[in-house]
Amino acid sequence: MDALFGDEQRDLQRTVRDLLTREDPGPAVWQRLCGELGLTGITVGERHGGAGATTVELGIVLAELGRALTPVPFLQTAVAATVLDRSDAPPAAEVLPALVAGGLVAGLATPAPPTRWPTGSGPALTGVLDNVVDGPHLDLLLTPAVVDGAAVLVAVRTDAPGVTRTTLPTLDRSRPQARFALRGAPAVEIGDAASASRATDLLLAAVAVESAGAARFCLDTTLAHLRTREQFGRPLGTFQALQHRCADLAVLVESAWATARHAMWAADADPAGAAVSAPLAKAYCADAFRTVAGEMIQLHGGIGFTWEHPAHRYFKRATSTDLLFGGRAWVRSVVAERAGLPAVR
Amino acid sequence: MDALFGDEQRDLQRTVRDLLTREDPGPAVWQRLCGELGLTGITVGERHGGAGATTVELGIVLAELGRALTPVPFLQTAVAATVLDRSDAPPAAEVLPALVAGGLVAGLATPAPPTRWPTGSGPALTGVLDNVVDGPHLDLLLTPAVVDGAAVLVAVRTDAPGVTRTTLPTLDRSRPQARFALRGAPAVEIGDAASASRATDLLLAAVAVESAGAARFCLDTTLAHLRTREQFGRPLGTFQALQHRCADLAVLVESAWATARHAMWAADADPAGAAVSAPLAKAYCADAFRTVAGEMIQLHGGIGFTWEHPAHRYFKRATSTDLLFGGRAWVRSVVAERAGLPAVR
Amino acid sequence: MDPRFDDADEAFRREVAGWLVRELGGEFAELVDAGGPGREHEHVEARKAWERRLGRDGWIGLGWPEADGGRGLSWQRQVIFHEEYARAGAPGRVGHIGEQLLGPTLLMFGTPGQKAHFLPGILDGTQLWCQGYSEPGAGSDLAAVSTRAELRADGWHVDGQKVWTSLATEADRCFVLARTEPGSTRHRGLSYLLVPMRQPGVDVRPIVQLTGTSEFNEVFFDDARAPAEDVVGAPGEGWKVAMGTLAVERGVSTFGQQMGFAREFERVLAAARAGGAADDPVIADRLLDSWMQLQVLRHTAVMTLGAPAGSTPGTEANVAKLMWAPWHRRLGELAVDVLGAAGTVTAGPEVDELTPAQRLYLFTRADTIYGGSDEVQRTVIAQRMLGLPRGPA
Amino acid sequence: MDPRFDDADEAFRREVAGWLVRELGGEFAELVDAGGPGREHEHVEARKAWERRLGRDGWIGLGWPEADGGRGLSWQRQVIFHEEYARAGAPGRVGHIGEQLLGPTLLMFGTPGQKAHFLPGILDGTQLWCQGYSEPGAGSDLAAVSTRAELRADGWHVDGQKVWTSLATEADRCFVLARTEPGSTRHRGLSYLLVPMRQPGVDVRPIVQLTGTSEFNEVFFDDARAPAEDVVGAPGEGWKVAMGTLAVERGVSTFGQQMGFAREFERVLAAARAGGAADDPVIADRLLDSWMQLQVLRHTAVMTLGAPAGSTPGTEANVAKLMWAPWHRRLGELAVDVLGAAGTVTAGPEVDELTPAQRLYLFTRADTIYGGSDEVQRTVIAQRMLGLPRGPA
Repeated sequence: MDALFGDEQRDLQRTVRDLLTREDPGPAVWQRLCGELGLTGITVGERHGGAGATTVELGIVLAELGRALTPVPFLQTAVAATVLDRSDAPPAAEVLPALVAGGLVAGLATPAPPTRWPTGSGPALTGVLDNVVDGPHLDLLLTPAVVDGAAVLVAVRTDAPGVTRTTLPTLDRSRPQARFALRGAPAVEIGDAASASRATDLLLAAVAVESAGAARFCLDTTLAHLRTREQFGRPLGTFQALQHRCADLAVLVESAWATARHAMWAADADPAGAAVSAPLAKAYCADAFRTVAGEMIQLHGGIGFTWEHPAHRYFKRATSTDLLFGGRAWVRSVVAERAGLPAVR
Repeated sequence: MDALFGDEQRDLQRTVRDLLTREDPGPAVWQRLCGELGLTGITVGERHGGAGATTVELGIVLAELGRALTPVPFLQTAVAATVLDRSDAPPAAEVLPALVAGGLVAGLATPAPPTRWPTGSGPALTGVLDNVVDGPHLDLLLTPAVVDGAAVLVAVRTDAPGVTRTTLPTLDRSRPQARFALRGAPAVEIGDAASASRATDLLLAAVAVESAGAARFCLDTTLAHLRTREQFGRPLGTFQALQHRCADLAVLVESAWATARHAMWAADADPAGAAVSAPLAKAYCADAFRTVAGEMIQLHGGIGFTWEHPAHRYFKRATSTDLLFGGRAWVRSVVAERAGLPAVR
Repeated sequence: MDPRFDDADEAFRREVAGWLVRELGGEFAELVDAGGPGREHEHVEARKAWERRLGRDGWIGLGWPEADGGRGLSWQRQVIFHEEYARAGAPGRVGHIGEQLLGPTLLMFGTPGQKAHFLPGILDGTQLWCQGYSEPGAGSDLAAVSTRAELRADGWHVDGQKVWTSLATEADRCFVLARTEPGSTRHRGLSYLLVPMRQPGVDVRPIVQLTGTSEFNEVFFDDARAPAEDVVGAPGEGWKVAMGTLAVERGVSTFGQQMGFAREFERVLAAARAGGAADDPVIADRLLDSWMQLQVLRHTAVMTLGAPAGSTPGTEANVAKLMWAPWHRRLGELAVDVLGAAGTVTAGPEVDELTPAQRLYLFTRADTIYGGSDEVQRTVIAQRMLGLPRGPA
Repeated sequence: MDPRFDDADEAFRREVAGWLVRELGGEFAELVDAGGPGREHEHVEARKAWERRLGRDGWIGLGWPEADGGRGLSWQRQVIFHEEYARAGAPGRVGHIGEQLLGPTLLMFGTPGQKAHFLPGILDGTQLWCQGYSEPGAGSDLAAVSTRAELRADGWHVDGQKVWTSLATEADRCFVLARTEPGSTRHRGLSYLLVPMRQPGVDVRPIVQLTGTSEFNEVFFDDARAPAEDVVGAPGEGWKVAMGTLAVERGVSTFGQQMGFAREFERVLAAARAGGAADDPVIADRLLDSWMQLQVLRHTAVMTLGAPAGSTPGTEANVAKLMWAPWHRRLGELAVDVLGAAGTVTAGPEVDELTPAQRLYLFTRADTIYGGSDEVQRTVIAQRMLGLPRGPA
């Protein structure tokens, strides 16, 4: 189905899928993802110990993690590593080797309107960053901020004085969150306003491609169920009404995948285009994922409603994907603004 | 299906359906509806020559006219007669006998926000009333207006000096429209602001019940097609995907009918409740009708796309129903305001 | 104003409302808004006591014939009771399966002896029932019954497994659809048995749901026993009896359900206003849609379900289910969506510590599956109400 | 930036755009935005002249092999041509059925003699074709062919009726699927014949559509003749050939179609701004949805359809159709909805005097029916792409 995929990319996909299918989703997976395969640094330049690939390859890894719903802080760390690598600010050289090796976990604050960014004078920031994804694991937090009146991208060490972290209990247990209260927290500037915007866009594209991978898993699992499970004396999958609904879901899954992949391609190759395609991909894929995960429960019937069946984990992940990272209304308003369309207000 | 229908109401329904099925939709039908059956005056008190029934019975007649899509100015005339009868203003006694006999055609201006009402001082009105349904036929036009600063309901004779009528070509050829430009047109006050509001509500409820009747016809016709037409060697109606879509349409049709019927009941029996249920019924039934008429084309396939098949006439009627009478956004905003819900803006 | 009620009915409404205010203001105050779908685990003992209080004061079996211990009230008064019950936030019932399913079934199909034996315990709130229809792997295909029973000298011996059984841990008895003619298939050869739950041959295992709680159970019958006379209808004719039970699984309680929906909507609306989401026009439009559809549900129920007591429902119940279940599910979505990011944070670290909005969101996924999935409703409507022909078998 | 094109491709784009600006600025100026689906009745003679101009300047058969008279260009350049063609508002083609359906079919299945005989007339824009597949009452069931043909000493004799044939009044020839083995059923015993339209045995009757115009026709064959050698593929194997034609009925032209969609969207957006509807948040949200979905259509096409020229498509075309047809229909709804009450008033009193918005609104109802209805697309996707089992036959 994928005219732009090459053999190397298919190999990468297979390697990651094999790892995630074989391993228990524990610390060993994290170690193998980082140390052995070096995937947190997949987009990082070789001078910093990375693999020097593009965001397209990162997208392939993220889709597989979405498929498996592996609870590791990979997305955040790999996005942060990419941002730091592309920024070339002095802190990059300092932290990237640790990020690549998996010894340091980094991530971005969940996007929000600029009115909620932390502010500060000089290097000391104040403000609250809420619902930060993977927050409990983060050693290094990247966030847009307003410093001395200018919008910039900064990095804050989470063990620094002036940083208070509160772990939040989450509906989606595979995606932990924390709230960070900053009171004069020391921050290092790593980029300008444009960098901050690009960092957020990359996070949105990454979430989109993860969602697209997860949505495909939901559909695949549902199809497997319908092919084998019999009711009224025949496989459920022979019922035309269910076939037609699956066809509609397949269209959603294919188009979400294409849209997310385009956004990951644009992140490196077409930054101007990424300003639209990243929020668009996030809005579209989160919505598609939520629909497919909901239908996964419905089409499994009662069994899909139980704790032991994986459907609910995907449904909760889809929900958190849609509501976090700025939420649906905000991310759509960004698309409208950047595409020059009328505001919805 | 209808727990609140009595035998007399069922008789009325049958009488009207028989008439509309038997007769060519020409002037003869209008004569029989008015003169013979006296239906334009069905809600009018006996002192004015009417049948003294309630708006529930009017709703039964309207649903049948919606079903047949008979191009007569009945809805407007019967609504205007009801408004005049309930107003008890002096003009009522003057014009009602002619309305009941079908010698006079009356109707309400299509609802609009008060900012677009004609204004005047004393009895001379100025303003433009656009997209007035059945406008080409109207002898008497009722409209909300602002006279000497107060909102009132007025009647204007369309042959009066100061009234310019322009017939508009319409997509829905069964529902003609005209634009009325009033320049110092003589107007007679027939009610206060509350009367104006109730008149508009009755028009909305009437349109709703007409739509509900039309939507049911669309479904019935589609079901007849699916039961008999074969494709791939079996009746189309045996295909489960089509069965499920018809089930969803049936739910729309049943609920639209219930909602419209409630609004017609409330028009006489519960004026306070009608302030919400009339615009709600218009919004819901127009939407349902548009959906069902669209599916009527789709489920008929190519034949439903031809001029000779009735589907397009219902589709165009559904469109005009949705876009006229204030349009979807306005009518929903009225519901939200009166129900105390947040405004959509 | 309401087209259904007269002044005497409204006086009855005041009587019901007064009783509820009194009772829920005192020892049962903790039960306001407790229990119900998705919350069956809450305050179970207190809700059993509440059931007995309802029975003591004559609020169970309102529509049952007086000869059978009921009050023989009109459908209007039954509706009023359900509406006021929901409006007051009175707790989810533990006795409704007996009152609304088994009771009417016995009234239709039971012998005088069975009625005399089982109805009083329902009416006084002391005997609780659960339903044994669904089986593992059968989904909405109720005729796929593998549970079998054999009549021996000492009564029925029952073996098999039922699933999705609400309140099985609380119930005293279960009405079970079992295959009693070996070799029979589908609808034939089934019997409708009344099986005591408190016996060695019955094992109840709660199913943990996506909410982290267990409203449903698996029930295992391993040589469970039932007295020979505790079969409703003729042996082998259980399908007809079971269908009778399903047909009454709606009716006047619909209006109470809708009153509960209105309360839920009001809470979602309040949250949207409090958090600012109501200023988002897309959310405001969804709230308006939800509210409008709730009125439509009500108008439809008034027209089609407000029929005289005792009339047998046709496909109206299927139409109603196909309207309310998706509506309720969308309300659940709206409930978390109006909270935005905050909607993803639970009330505490345990798996079942959901917020009320999250519980509504998750549990309403079941509404479109249980009691006949949306898909089954659509097929029934298409074939029985619309007369579309069955496809090739 | 675009992942599909290199600098040389972009230079080609400038060449195409330059040619279009020149040609559409002169004698063909009246053709800008004319013709196309729902507007086939517009400027037919001028569009025939335009087709010949395209042919003269080498813009037909861009992807065909050079040996067959084409230019052998890459799929990228074909895409670019279609995109620029649409972007310039160049007119709806009258020769596209020959170029995009019959031509590729002959390239795949035709004899050297057939190619030499028929391809030049397509390439120079002088010979127009129409398609004879659908039959009355058969809907999307293409195998339900009743039209029959018999090979006699003087060639093929054809009898029967086709329907939904675009451009039949303009076409010189028709490719017809006819039953040539008496007693055969369904896909077997069909042949793919090339039948001249200008002969006494062929009668074309326009079908008036809901737009009041006639884009489609019925074609009656009453002892119509075709030369014995004008059968593509072996007699009796017409189904395979016809499926080959259907499979190419998409591809690079998709991108041109999407460029046309973008132009239509811009017009709807402009109308929404001009009339004030863009200030209605619900309309603004629908506009945003429409625009986003258009980008998604494009991303999906880039990924799945931008395959190397000549590769055989799988179910990608079905996915694409099931995306664009409903999208286009919704755009048509939006087009009238942004006008509000004004959307119900036509441009004049005649039945075909629709506004462009109304034409889009009405004609897009056909998008989800023709070329395989949405329902057929869903079945194909479910069974061929997703591997769901066929039901009982």
